[in-house]
Amino acid sequence: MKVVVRYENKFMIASLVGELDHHTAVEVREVLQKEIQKEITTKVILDLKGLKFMDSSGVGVILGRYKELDKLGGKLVVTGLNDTVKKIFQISGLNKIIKVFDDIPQGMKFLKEGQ
Amino acid sequence: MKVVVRYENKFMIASLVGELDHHTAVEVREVLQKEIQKEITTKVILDLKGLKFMDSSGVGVILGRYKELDKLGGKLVVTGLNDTVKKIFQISGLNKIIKVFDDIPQGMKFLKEGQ
Amino acid sequence: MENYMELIIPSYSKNESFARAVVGAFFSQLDPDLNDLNELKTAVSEAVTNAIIHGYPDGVGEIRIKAKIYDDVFEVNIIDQGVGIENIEQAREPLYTSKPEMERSGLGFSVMEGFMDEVEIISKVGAGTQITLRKKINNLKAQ
Amino acid sequence: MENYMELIIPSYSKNESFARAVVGAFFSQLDPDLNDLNELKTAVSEAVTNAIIHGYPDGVGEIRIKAKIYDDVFEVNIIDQGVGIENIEQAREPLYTSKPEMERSGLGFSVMEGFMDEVEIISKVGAGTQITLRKKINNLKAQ
Ligand SMILES: Nc1ncnc2c1ncn2[C@@H]1O[C@H](COP(=O)(O)OP(=O)(O)O)[C@@H](O)[C@H]1O
Ligand SMILES: Nc1ncnc2c1ncn2[C@@H]1O[C@H](COP(=O)(O)OP(=O)(O)O)[C@@H](O)[C@H]1O
Repeated sequence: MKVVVRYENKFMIASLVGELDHHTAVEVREVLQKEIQKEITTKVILDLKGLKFMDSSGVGVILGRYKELDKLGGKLVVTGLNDTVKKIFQISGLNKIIKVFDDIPQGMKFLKEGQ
Repeated sequence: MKVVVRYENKFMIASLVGELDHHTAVEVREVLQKEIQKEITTKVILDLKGLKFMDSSGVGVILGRYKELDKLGGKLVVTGLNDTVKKIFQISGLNKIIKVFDDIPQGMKFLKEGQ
Repeated sequence: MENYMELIIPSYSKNESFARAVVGAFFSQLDPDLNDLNELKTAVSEAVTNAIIHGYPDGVGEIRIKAKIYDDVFEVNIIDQGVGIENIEQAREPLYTSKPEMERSGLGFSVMEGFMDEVEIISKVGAGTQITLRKKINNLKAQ
Repeated sequence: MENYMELIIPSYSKNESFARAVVGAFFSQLDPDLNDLNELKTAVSEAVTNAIIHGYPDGVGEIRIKAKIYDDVFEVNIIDQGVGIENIEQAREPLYTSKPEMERSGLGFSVMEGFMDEVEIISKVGAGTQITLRKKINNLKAQ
Protein backbone atom coordinates (compact mmCIF):
# COMPACT_ATOMS: atom_id res chain seq x y z
CA MET A 1 0.00 0.00 0.00
CA LYS A 2 1.37 3.40 -1.00
CA VAL A 3 0.08 6.91 -0.36
CA VAL A 4 1.48 9.44 -2.82
CA VAL A 5 0.91 13.06 -1.78
CA ARG A 6 1.42 16.11 -3.95
CA TYR A 7 0.21 19.72 -3.92
CA GLU A 8 -1.33 21.53 -6.87
CA ASN A 9 -3.09 24.91 -6.92
CA LYS A 10 -2.92 24.88 -3.13
CA PHE A 11 -4.90 21.64 -3.03
CA MET A 12 -3.54 18.47 -1.58
CA ILE A 13 -3.87 15.44 -3.84
CA ALA A 14 -3.38 12.10 -2.10
CA SER A 15 -3.32 9.04 -4.34
CA LEU A 16 -3.83 5.60 -2.82
CA VAL A 17 -2.05 2.78 -4.64
CA GLY A 18 -2.54 -0.87 -3.70
CA GLU A 19 -5.06 -2.68 -1.51
CA LEU A 20 -6.90 -0.80 1.22
CA ASP A 21 -8.14 -3.17 3.93
CA HIS A 22 -8.06 -3.33 7.73
CA HIS A 23 -4.39 -4.35 7.65
CA THR A 24 -3.21 -1.47 5.48
CA ALA A 25 -5.70 1.08 6.87
CA VAL A 26 -3.45 1.90 9.84
CA GLU A 27 -0.63 3.05 7.60
CA VAL A 28 -2.92 5.01 5.27
CA ARG A 29 -4.55 6.75 8.21
CA GLU A 30 -1.21 7.72 9.72
CA VAL A 31 0.24 9.12 6.52
CA LEU A 32 -2.90 11.12 5.74
CA GLN A 33 -3.27 12.43 9.31
CA LYS A 34 0.33 13.58 9.43
CA GLU A 35 0.00 15.35 6.09
CA ILE A 36 -3.30 17.01 7.03
CA GLN A 37 -1.86 18.17 10.35
CA LYS A 38 0.77 20.16 8.47
CA GLU A 39 -2.19 22.39 7.51
CA ILE A 40 -0.63 23.36 4.19
CA THR A 41 -4.19 23.28 2.91
CA THR A 42 -7.51 21.92 4.11
CA LYS A 43 -8.82 21.13 0.64
CA VAL A 44 -8.00 17.54 -0.18
CA ILE A 45 -8.58 15.32 -3.19
CA LEU A 46 -8.34 11.63 -2.32
CA ASP A 47 -7.70 9.77 -5.56
CA LEU A 48 -8.58 6.07 -5.54
CA LYS A 49 -7.66 5.35 -9.16
CA GLY A 50 -4.66 3.22 -8.12
CA LEU A 51 -6.64 1.15 -5.63
CA LYS A 52 -6.76 -2.50 -6.61
CA PHE A 53 -8.94 -3.38 -3.65
CA MET A 54 -11.00 -1.71 -0.94
CA ASP A 55 -13.48 -2.98 1.65
CA SER A 56 -15.47 -1.31 4.42
CA SER A 57 -12.28 -0.70 6.40
CA GLY A 58 -11.59 1.89 3.71
CA VAL A 59 -14.91 3.57 4.44
CA GLY A 60 -13.76 4.09 8.03
CA VAL A 61 -10.46 5.66 6.97
CA ILE A 62 -12.03 7.95 4.39
CA LEU A 63 -14.88 9.08 6.63
CA GLY A 64 -12.41 9.67 9.47
CA ARG A 65 -10.30 12.02 7.33
CA TYR A 66 -13.42 13.76 6.01
CA LYS A 67 -14.49 14.53 9.57
CA GLU A 68 -11.04 15.79 10.57
CA LEU A 69 -10.97 18.18 7.61
CA ASP A 70 -14.53 19.24 8.28
CA LYS A 71 -13.52 20.29 11.80
CA LEU A 72 -10.71 22.36 10.33
CA GLY A 73 -13.23 24.05 8.02
CA GLY A 74 -11.81 22.15 5.06
CA LYS A 75 -13.13 19.76 2.46
CA LEU A 76 -12.38 16.27 1.18
CA VAL A 77 -13.53 14.98 -2.19
CA VAL A 78 -12.87 11.54 -3.66
CA THR A 79 -12.00 10.66 -7.27
CA GLY A 80 -11.25 7.65 -9.46
CA LEU A 81 -13.59 5.02 -7.99
CA ASN A 82 -13.92 1.71 -9.81
CA ASP A 83 -17.31 -0.02 -10.04
CA THR A 84 -16.91 -2.12 -6.90
CA VAL A 85 -15.75 0.85 -4.81
CA LYS A 86 -18.63 2.94 -6.19
CA LYS A 87 -21.02 0.27 -4.96
CA ILE A 88 -19.38 0.30 -1.52
CA PHE A 89 -19.89 4.08 -1.42
CA GLN A 90 -23.57 3.53 -2.25
CA ILE A 91 -24.12 0.71 0.23
CA SER A 92 -22.44 2.72 2.97
CA GLY A 93 -24.20 5.99 2.10
CA LEU A 94 -20.74 7.58 1.93
CA ASN A 95 -21.70 9.05 -1.46
CA LYS A 96 -24.34 11.15 0.34
CA ILE A 97 -21.75 12.66 2.66
CA ILE A 98 -18.67 12.96 0.47
CA LYS A 99 -18.57 14.38 -3.07
CA VAL A 100 -17.38 11.86 -5.64
CA PHE A 101 -15.89 12.72 -9.07
CA ASP A 102 -14.64 10.68 -11.98
CA ASP A 103 -11.16 12.17 -12.03
CA ILE A 104 -8.83 14.66 -10.32
CA PRO A 105 -9.53 17.62 -12.68
CA GLN A 106 -13.26 17.41 -11.94
CA GLY A 107 -12.60 17.20 -8.22
CA MET A 108 -10.29 20.18 -8.45
CA LYS A 109 -12.83 22.19 -10.43
CA PHE A 110 -15.40 21.62 -7.67
CA LEU A 111 -12.99 22.64 -4.91
CA LYS A 112 -12.02 25.80 -6.85
CA GLU A 113 -15.60 26.87 -7.37
CA GLY A 114 -16.33 26.29 -3.69
CA GLN A 115 -13.68 28.81 -2.67
CA MET B 1 -3.97 -23.27 -22.35
CA LYS B 2 -3.84 -22.40 -26.03
CA VAL B 3 -1.88 -23.91 -28.89
CA VAL B 4 -1.54 -21.55 -31.84
CA VAL B 5 -0.29 -23.23 -35.02
CA ARG B 6 0.90 -21.48 -38.15
CA TYR B 7 3.07 -22.40 -41.15
CA GLU B 8 5.96 -20.34 -42.47
CA ASN B 9 8.59 -21.32 -45.07
CA LYS B 10 7.17 -24.84 -44.93
CA PHE B 11 7.94 -25.03 -41.23
CA MET B 12 5.28 -25.53 -38.61
CA ILE B 13 5.41 -23.04 -35.75
CA ALA B 14 3.38 -24.06 -32.70
CA SER B 15 3.14 -21.47 -29.92
CA LEU B 16 2.06 -22.56 -26.44
CA VAL B 17 0.20 -19.90 -24.47
CA GLY B 18 -0.76 -20.38 -20.81
CA GLU B 19 0.23 -22.94 -18.19
CA LEU B 20 1.53 -26.35 -19.23
CA ASP B 21 1.04 -28.91 -16.48
CA HIS B 22 -0.33 -32.44 -16.19
CA HIS B 23 -3.89 -31.14 -16.44
CA THR B 24 -3.37 -29.16 -19.65
CA ALA B 25 -0.83 -31.58 -21.16
CA VAL B 26 -3.57 -33.84 -22.56
CA GLU B 27 -5.00 -31.06 -24.68
CA VAL B 28 -1.59 -29.83 -25.86
CA ARG B 29 -0.59 -33.35 -26.85
CA GLU B 30 -3.79 -33.93 -28.80
CA VAL B 31 -3.60 -30.67 -30.74
CA LEU B 32 0.08 -31.18 -31.61
CA GLN B 33 -0.37 -34.84 -32.57
CA LYS B 34 -3.29 -34.05 -34.86
CA GLU B 35 -1.35 -31.27 -36.54
CA ILE B 36 1.80 -33.37 -36.95
CA GLN B 37 -0.23 -36.24 -38.40
CA LYS B 38 -1.37 -33.98 -41.23
CA GLU B 39 2.27 -34.28 -42.40
CA ILE B 40 2.26 -30.83 -43.96
CA THR B 41 5.85 -30.68 -42.78
CA THR B 42 8.02 -32.60 -40.32
CA LYS B 43 10.10 -29.58 -39.27
CA VAL B 44 8.55 -28.03 -36.21
CA ILE B 45 9.36 -25.04 -34.03
CA LEU B 46 7.74 -25.25 -30.61
CA ASP B 47 7.68 -21.73 -29.20
CA LEU B 48 7.33 -21.47 -25.41
CA LYS B 49 7.49 -17.67 -25.19
CA GLY B 50 3.82 -17.45 -24.15
CA LEU B 51 4.15 -20.10 -21.43
CA LYS B 52 3.49 -18.67 -17.99
CA PHE B 53 4.20 -21.99 -16.32
CA MET B 54 5.66 -25.40 -17.09
CA ASP B 55 6.63 -28.38 -14.97
CA SER B 56 8.00 -31.84 -15.77
CA SER B 57 4.67 -32.85 -17.33
CA GLY B 58 5.73 -30.47 -20.11
CA VAL B 59 8.96 -32.41 -20.56
CA GLY B 60 6.91 -35.52 -21.27
CA VAL B 61 4.78 -33.77 -23.89
CA ILE B 62 7.73 -32.14 -25.65
CA LEU B 63 9.88 -35.28 -25.67
CA GLY B 64 6.91 -37.30 -26.92
CA ARG B 65 6.44 -35.01 -29.92
CA TYR B 66 10.20 -34.93 -30.58
CA LYS B 67 10.22 -38.72 -30.80
CA GLU B 68 7.19 -38.83 -33.11
CA LEU B 69 8.82 -36.37 -35.50
CA ASP B 70 12.12 -38.23 -35.29
CA LYS B 71 10.35 -41.39 -36.45
CA LEU B 72 8.96 -39.47 -39.42
CA GLY B 73 12.49 -38.29 -40.24
CA GLY B 74 11.62 -34.79 -39.06
CA LYS B 75 12.93 -32.38 -36.47
CA LEU B 76 11.61 -30.44 -33.50
CA VAL B 77 13.37 -27.41 -32.03
CA VAL B 78 12.21 -25.33 -29.07
CA THR B 79 12.36 -21.53 -28.67
CA GLY B 80 11.50 -18.80 -26.19
CA LEU B 81 12.33 -20.49 -22.87
CA ASN B 82 12.21 -18.40 -19.72
CA ASP B 83 14.81 -18.94 -16.96
CA THR B 84 12.78 -21.47 -15.00
CA VAL B 85 11.95 -23.53 -18.09
CA LYS B 86 15.61 -23.39 -19.15
CA LYS B 87 16.53 -24.87 -15.79
CA ILE B 88 13.95 -27.63 -16.24
CA PHE B 89 15.51 -28.43 -19.62
CA GLN B 90 18.91 -28.67 -17.91
CA ILE B 91 17.73 -30.76 -14.97
CA SER B 92 15.94 -33.14 -17.32
CA GLY B 93 18.78 -33.31 -19.83
CA LEU B 94 16.22 -32.36 -22.49
CA ASN B 95 18.64 -29.65 -23.70
CA LYS B 96 21.05 -32.44 -24.72
CA ILE B 97 18.42 -34.08 -26.91
CA ILE B 98 16.48 -31.16 -28.30
CA LYS B 99 17.98 -28.00 -29.83
CA VAL B 100 17.00 -24.85 -27.97
CA PHE B 101 17.07 -21.30 -29.41
CA ASP B 102 16.28 -17.87 -28.01
CA ASP B 103 13.65 -17.01 -30.60
CA ILE B 104 11.74 -18.30 -33.63
CA PRO B 105 14.04 -16.72 -36.30
CA GLN B 106 17.08 -18.49 -34.82
CA GLY B 107 15.20 -21.78 -34.70
CA MET B 108 14.10 -21.31 -38.29
CA LYS B 109 17.63 -20.49 -39.42
CA PHE B 110 18.85 -23.77 -37.90
CA LEU B 111 16.10 -25.80 -39.57
CA LYS B 112 16.80 -24.17 -42.95
CA GLU B 113 20.53 -24.88 -42.78
CA GLY B 114 19.79 -28.47 -41.84
CA GLN B 115 17.83 -29.03 -45.05
CA MET C 1 -17.94 -28.37 -12.18
CA GLU C 2 -18.21 -29.56 -8.54
CA ASN C 3 -15.19 -28.67 -6.46
CA TYR C 4 -14.24 -27.54 -2.99
CA MET C 5 -11.35 -26.26 -0.93
CA GLU C 6 -10.57 -25.56 2.67
CA LEU C 7 -8.03 -23.07 3.95
CA ILE C 8 -6.77 -22.61 7.51
CA ILE C 9 -4.83 -19.51 8.53
CA PRO C 10 -3.89 -17.78 11.76
CA SER C 11 -5.76 -14.55 12.43
CA TYR C 12 -2.96 -12.15 11.51
CA SER C 13 -4.27 -9.06 9.74
CA LYS C 14 -1.57 -9.52 7.07
CA ASN C 15 -3.44 -12.69 6.04
CA GLU C 16 -6.55 -10.73 4.98
CA SER C 17 -5.20 -10.14 1.48
CA PHE C 18 -3.96 -13.74 1.20
CA ALA C 19 -7.35 -15.14 2.25
CA ARG C 20 -9.36 -13.14 -0.28
CA ALA C 21 -6.78 -13.89 -3.00
CA VAL C 22 -7.16 -17.63 -2.37
CA VAL C 23 -10.96 -17.58 -2.48
CA GLY C 24 -10.74 -15.31 -5.54
CA ALA C 25 -8.42 -17.79 -7.28
CA PHE C 26 -10.81 -20.64 -6.49
CA PHE C 27 -13.78 -18.56 -7.73
CA SER C 28 -11.90 -17.86 -10.95
CA GLN C 29 -12.53 -21.38 -12.25
CA LEU C 30 -16.05 -20.07 -12.98
CA ASP C 31 -14.57 -17.46 -15.35
CA PRO C 32 -16.24 -14.51 -13.59
CA ASP C 33 -15.81 -10.99 -14.93
CA LEU C 34 -13.60 -8.58 -12.97
CA ASN C 35 -16.56 -6.97 -11.20
CA ASP C 36 -17.99 -10.21 -9.89
CA LEU C 37 -14.51 -11.28 -8.78
CA ASN C 38 -13.91 -7.99 -6.95
CA GLU C 39 -17.28 -8.13 -5.22
CA LEU C 40 -16.70 -11.71 -4.07
CA LYS C 41 -13.25 -10.83 -2.74
CA THR C 42 -14.66 -7.80 -0.92
CA ALA C 43 -17.38 -9.85 0.82
CA VAL C 44 -14.82 -12.48 1.86
CA SER C 45 -12.47 -9.76 3.10
CA GLU C 46 -15.23 -8.35 5.34
CA ALA C 47 -15.92 -11.71 6.98
CA VAL C 48 -12.24 -12.58 7.41
CA THR C 49 -11.48 -9.14 8.86
CA ASN C 50 -14.36 -9.56 11.32
CA ALA C 51 -13.00 -12.91 12.46
CA ILE C 52 -9.59 -11.30 13.02
CA ILE C 53 -10.76 -8.13 14.80
CA HIS C 54 -13.96 -9.17 16.53
CA GLY C 55 -13.62 -12.95 16.76
CA TYR C 56 -10.13 -12.93 18.24
CA PRO C 57 -9.79 -9.45 19.77
CA ASP C 58 -7.07 -10.38 22.28
CA GLY C 59 -4.80 -12.75 20.44
CA VAL C 60 -4.29 -15.04 17.51
CA GLY C 61 -6.71 -17.85 16.68
CA GLU C 62 -7.38 -19.97 13.64
CA ILE C 63 -9.72 -19.08 10.84
CA ARG C 64 -11.15 -21.75 8.57
CA ILE C 65 -12.37 -20.78 5.14
CA LYS C 66 -14.25 -23.29 3.06
CA ALA C 67 -15.45 -22.71 -0.46
CA LYS C 68 -17.47 -25.02 -2.64
CA ILE C 69 -19.17 -25.15 -5.96
CA TYR C 70 -22.32 -27.23 -6.17
CA ASP C 71 -25.44 -27.09 -8.32
CA ASP C 72 -25.79 -23.44 -9.22
CA VAL C 73 -24.11 -22.10 -6.09
CA PHE C 74 -20.73 -20.74 -5.07
CA GLU C 75 -20.58 -20.93 -1.28
CA VAL C 76 -17.97 -19.66 1.15
CA ASN C 77 -17.86 -20.33 4.91
CA ILE C 78 -15.70 -18.22 7.19
CA ILE C 79 -15.39 -19.86 10.59
CA ASP C 80 -13.72 -18.71 13.80
CA GLN C 81 -13.72 -20.20 17.28
CA GLY C 82 -13.57 -16.81 18.89
CA VAL C 83 -15.80 -14.80 21.24
CA GLY C 84 -19.02 -15.14 19.22
CA ILE C 85 -21.76 -12.58 18.61
CA GLU C 86 -24.22 -11.79 21.40
CA ASN C 87 -26.90 -10.10 19.32
CA ILE C 88 -26.86 -11.20 15.68
CA GLU C 89 -29.74 -8.93 14.68
CA GLN C 90 -27.93 -5.89 16.02
CA ALA C 91 -24.65 -6.97 14.38
CA ARG C 92 -26.38 -7.08 11.00
CA GLU C 93 -27.68 -3.52 11.34
CA PRO C 94 -25.97 -1.05 9.03
CA LEU C 95 -23.55 1.22 10.91
CA TYR C 96 -23.62 -0.88 14.08
CA THR C 97 -20.11 -1.58 15.32
CA SER C 98 -18.80 -2.62 18.71
CA LYS C 99 -15.46 -0.99 17.87
CA PRO C 100 -16.11 2.63 16.79
CA GLU C 101 -12.83 3.67 18.41
CA MET C 102 -11.02 1.62 15.71
CA GLU C 103 -12.67 3.62 12.91
CA ARG C 104 -14.79 0.57 12.08
CA SER C 105 -17.74 1.72 10.01
CA GLY C 106 -20.18 -0.98 11.05
CA LEU C 107 -20.77 -1.74 7.38
CA GLY C 108 -19.14 -5.15 7.03
CA PHE C 109 -22.38 -7.11 6.97
CA SER C 110 -24.05 -4.50 4.73
CA VAL C 111 -21.26 -4.92 2.18
CA MET C 112 -21.50 -8.72 2.37
CA GLU C 113 -25.25 -8.48 1.78
CA GLY C 114 -24.82 -5.98 -1.04
CA PHE C 115 -22.32 -8.18 -2.87
CA MET C 116 -23.69 -11.68 -2.24
CA ASP C 117 -27.06 -13.35 -2.84
CA GLU C 118 -27.24 -14.82 0.67
CA VAL C 119 -25.48 -14.12 3.97
CA GLU C 120 -26.01 -16.42 6.94
CA ILE C 121 -24.66 -15.92 10.44
CA ILE C 122 -24.41 -18.71 13.00
CA SER C 123 -22.77 -17.70 16.25
CA LYS C 124 -22.51 -18.73 19.88
CA VAL C 125 -20.98 -16.59 22.58
CA GLY C 126 -17.73 -18.16 23.74
CA ALA C 127 -17.76 -20.74 20.93
CA GLY C 128 -17.33 -18.79 17.71
CA THR C 129 -18.93 -17.60 14.52
CA GLN C 130 -19.65 -19.11 11.11
CA ILE C 131 -20.51 -16.83 8.22
CA THR C 132 -21.93 -18.36 5.04
CA LEU C 133 -21.82 -16.36 1.83
CA ARG C 134 -23.65 -17.62 -1.27
CA LYS C 135 -23.64 -16.45 -4.85
CA LYS C 136 -25.90 -17.91 -7.55
CA ILE C 137 -23.59 -18.78 -10.41
CA ASN C 138 -26.31 -18.02 -12.95
CA ASN C 139 -26.41 -14.43 -11.69
CA LEU C 140 -22.77 -13.86 -12.61
CA LYS C 141 -22.43 -11.41 -15.46
CA ALA C 142 -20.10 -13.54 -17.54
CA GLN C 143 -22.42 -16.56 -17.54
CA MET D 1 7.54 -12.97 9.84
CA GLU D 2 6.25 -16.31 11.21
CA ASN D 3 3.13 -17.49 9.46
CA TYR D 4 1.47 -20.65 8.24
CA MET D 5 -1.42 -21.90 6.16
CA GLU D 6 -3.09 -25.19 5.38
CA LEU D 7 -5.03 -25.99 2.24
CA ILE D 8 -7.20 -29.02 1.54
CA ILE D 9 -8.36 -29.86 -1.98
CA PRO D 10 -9.74 -32.89 -3.79
CA SER D 11 -7.31 -34.56 -6.18
CA TYR D 12 -8.80 -33.19 -9.41
CA SER D 13 -6.12 -32.37 -11.95
CA LYS D 14 -7.78 -28.99 -12.54
CA ASN D 15 -6.72 -28.10 -8.97
CA GLU D 16 -3.01 -28.32 -9.83
CA SER D 17 -2.89 -24.71 -10.97
CA PHE D 18 -4.97 -23.55 -8.00
CA ALA D 19 -2.71 -25.35 -5.52
CA ARG D 20 0.52 -23.85 -6.85
CA ALA D 21 -1.11 -20.41 -7.10
CA VAL D 22 -2.11 -20.57 -3.42
CA VAL D 23 1.35 -21.60 -2.23
CA GLY D 24 2.84 -18.99 -4.55
CA ALA D 25 0.59 -16.29 -3.07
CA PHE D 26 1.63 -17.34 0.44
CA PHE D 27 5.31 -17.36 -0.58
CA SER D 28 4.89 -13.85 -2.00
CA GLN D 29 4.84 -12.31 1.48
CA LEU D 30 8.63 -12.86 1.38
CA ASP D 31 8.85 -10.58 -1.67
CA PRO D 32 10.64 -13.16 -3.83
CA ASP D 33 11.77 -12.29 -7.34
CA LEU D 34 9.86 -13.82 -10.25
CA ASN D 35 12.41 -16.61 -10.74
CA ASP D 36 12.29 -17.80 -7.14
CA LEU D 37 8.50 -17.65 -7.24
CA ASN D 38 8.35 -19.68 -10.47
CA GLU D 39 10.75 -22.29 -9.14
CA LEU D 40 8.78 -22.67 -5.91
CA LYS D 41 5.52 -23.03 -7.84
CA THR D 42 7.09 -25.61 -10.14
CA ALA D 43 8.32 -27.76 -7.25
CA VAL D 44 4.90 -27.59 -5.57
CA SER D 45 3.22 -28.47 -8.86
CA GLU D 46 5.37 -31.60 -9.17
CA ALA D 47 4.43 -32.87 -5.72
CA VAL D 48 0.73 -32.04 -6.10
CA THR D 49 0.61 -33.68 -9.53
CA ASN D 50 2.25 -36.79 -8.08
CA ALA D 51 -0.36 -36.98 -5.32
CA ILE D 52 -3.10 -36.72 -7.95
CA ILE D 53 -1.68 -39.21 -10.48
CA HIS D 54 0.29 -41.66 -8.36
CA GLY D 55 -1.22 -41.22 -4.89
CA TYR D 56 -4.82 -41.59 -6.02
CA PRO D 57 -4.60 -43.44 -9.35
CA ASP D 58 -8.12 -44.85 -9.26
CA GLY D 59 -10.26 -42.08 -7.86
CA VAL D 60 -10.44 -38.83 -6.01
CA GLY D 61 -8.86 -38.35 -2.60
CA GLU D 62 -7.90 -35.38 -0.48
CA ILE D 63 -4.60 -33.56 -0.67
CA ARG D 64 -3.38 -31.47 2.24
CA ILE D 65 -0.86 -28.74 1.57
CA LYS D 66 0.76 -26.97 4.48
CA ALA D 67 3.16 -24.09 4.19
CA LYS D 68 4.99 -22.30 6.93
CA ILE D 69 7.58 -19.66 7.48
CA TYR D 70 9.83 -20.11 10.49
CA ASP D 71 13.38 -19.01 11.29
CA ASP D 72 15.09 -18.81 7.93
CA VAL D 73 12.95 -21.46 6.24
CA PHE D 74 10.00 -21.61 3.89
CA GLU D 75 8.56 -25.13 4.16
CA VAL D 76 5.80 -26.81 2.22
CA ASN D 77 4.26 -30.21 2.96
CA ILE D 78 2.20 -32.03 0.36
CA ILE D 79 0.32 -34.90 1.94
CA ASP D 80 -1.87 -37.60 0.43
CA GLN D 81 -3.48 -40.66 1.97
CA GLY D 82 -3.11 -42.65 -1.18
CA VAL D 83 -1.30 -45.81 -2.23
CA GLY D 84 2.15 -44.82 -0.95
CA ILE D 85 5.57 -45.46 -2.47
CA GLU D 86 7.10 -48.93 -2.28
CA ASN D 87 10.70 -48.02 -3.07
CA ILE D 88 11.53 -44.42 -2.21
CA GLU D 89 15.12 -44.64 -3.43
CA GLN D 90 13.96 -45.83 -6.84
CA ALA D 91 11.23 -43.16 -6.96
CA ARG D 92 13.86 -40.46 -6.43
CA GLU D 93 15.98 -41.68 -9.33
CA PRO D 94 15.96 -39.37 -12.34
CA LEU D 95 13.86 -40.76 -15.20
CA TYR D 96 12.23 -43.45 -13.08
CA THR D 97 8.48 -43.47 -13.54
CA SER D 98 5.89 -46.12 -12.85
CA LYS D 99 3.65 -44.56 -15.52
CA PRO D 100 5.67 -44.27 -18.78
CA GLU D 101 2.49 -44.95 -20.76
CA MET D 102 1.17 -41.58 -19.54
CA GLU D 103 4.19 -39.73 -20.98
CA ARG D 104 5.44 -39.14 -17.44
CA SER D 105 9.10 -38.23 -17.64
CA GLY D 106 10.12 -39.54 -14.22
CA LEU D 107 11.63 -36.15 -13.48
CA GLY D 108 9.26 -34.83 -10.82
CA PHE D 109 11.61 -35.45 -7.91
CA SER D 110 14.62 -34.23 -9.90
CA VAL D 111 12.85 -30.93 -10.54
CA MET D 112 11.85 -30.63 -6.87
CA GLU D 113 15.46 -31.21 -5.87
CA GLY D 114 16.75 -28.80 -8.50
CA PHE D 115 14.47 -26.01 -7.33
CA MET D 116 14.43 -26.49 -3.53
CA ASP D 117 17.15 -26.69 -0.88
CA GLU D 118 15.71 -29.84 0.69
CA VAL D 119 13.25 -32.52 -0.40
CA GLU D 120 12.06 -35.15 2.07
CA ILE D 121 9.85 -38.12 1.30
CA ILE D 122 7.95 -40.04 3.94
CA SER D 123 5.70 -42.77 2.58
CA LYS D 124 3.97 -45.95 3.63
CA VAL D 125 2.35 -48.36 1.21
CA GLY D 126 -1.40 -48.27 1.67
CA ALA D 127 -1.23 -45.25 3.98
CA GLY D 128 0.04 -42.37 1.88
CA THR D 129 2.88 -40.02 1.15
CA GLN D 130 4.18 -36.79 2.66
CA ILE D 131 6.59 -34.66 0.67
CA THR D 132 8.45 -31.86 2.46
CA LEU D 133 10.02 -29.08 0.41
CA ARG D 134 12.29 -26.52 2.06
CA LYS D 135 13.82 -23.32 0.83
CA LYS D 136 16.27 -21.23 2.82
CA ILE D 137 14.90 -17.73 2.77
CA ASN D 138 18.41 -16.24 2.85
CA ASN D 139 19.15 -17.99 -0.45
CA LEU D 140 16.37 -16.12 -2.23
CA LYS D 141 17.74 -13.70 -4.78
CA ALA D 142 15.71 -10.70 -3.62
CA GLN D 143 16.88 -11.00 0.00
N1 LIG E 1 -16.59 -13.04 13.68
C1 LIG E 1 -17.14 -12.22 14.62
N2 LIG E 1 -16.97 -12.50 15.94
C2 LIG E 1 -17.51 -11.70 16.89
N3 LIG E 1 -18.23 -10.58 16.62
C3 LIG E 1 -18.44 -10.25 15.33
C4 LIG E 1 -17.90 -11.04 14.27
N4 LIG E 1 -18.26 -10.48 13.10
C5 LIG E 1 -18.99 -9.38 13.42
N5 LIG E 1 -19.10 -9.23 14.76
C6 LIG E 1 -19.84 -8.16 15.47
O1 LIG E 1 -20.75 -7.56 14.56
C7 LIG E 1 -20.52 -6.15 14.48
C8 LIG E 1 -20.86 -5.62 13.11
O2 LIG E 1 -19.97 -6.14 12.14
P1 LIG E 1 -19.71 -5.35 10.78
O3 LIG E 1 -21.05 -5.02 10.17
O4 LIG E 1 -18.78 -6.14 9.96
O5 LIG E 1 -19.04 -3.98 11.23
P2 LIG E 1 -17.57 -3.63 11.77
O6 LIG E 1 -16.64 -4.76 11.45
O7 LIG E 1 -17.22 -2.39 11.03
O8 LIG E 1 -17.71 -3.43 13.24
C9 LIG E 1 -19.08 -5.98 14.89
O9 LIG E 1 -18.78 -4.69 15.35
C10 LIG E 1 -18.93 -7.05 15.97
O10 LIG E 1 -19.43 -6.59 17.20
N1 LIG F 1 2.43 -39.17 -3.97
C1 LIG F 1 2.84 -40.35 -4.52
N2 LIG F 1 2.19 -41.51 -4.26
C2 LIG F 1 2.59 -42.68 -4.79
N3 LIG F 1 3.66 -42.79 -5.62
C3 LIG F 1 4.37 -41.68 -5.92
C4 LIG F 1 4.01 -40.42 -5.39
N4 LIG F 1 4.90 -39.51 -5.86
C5 LIG F 1 5.76 -40.19 -6.63
N5 LIG F 1 5.47 -41.50 -6.67
C6 LIG F 1 6.21 -42.54 -7.41
O1 LIG F 1 7.51 -42.05 -7.71
C7 LIG F 1 7.75 -42.12 -9.12
C8 LIG F 1 8.67 -41.00 -9.57
O2 LIG F 1 8.04 -39.74 -9.41
P1 LIG F 1 8.49 -38.50 -10.31
O3 LIG F 1 9.97 -38.34 -10.20
O4 LIG F 1 7.69 -37.32 -9.89
O5 LIG F 1 8.16 -38.90 -11.81
P2 LIG F 1 6.77 -39.04 -12.59
O6 LIG F 1 5.69 -38.29 -11.85
O7 LIG F 1 7.06 -38.42 -13.91
O8 LIG F 1 6.46 -40.49 -12.67
C9 LIG F 1 6.38 -42.08 -9.74
O9 LIG F 1 6.37 -42.62 -11.03
C10 LIG F 1 5.57 -42.92 -8.73
O10 LIG F 1 5.74 -44.29 -8.95
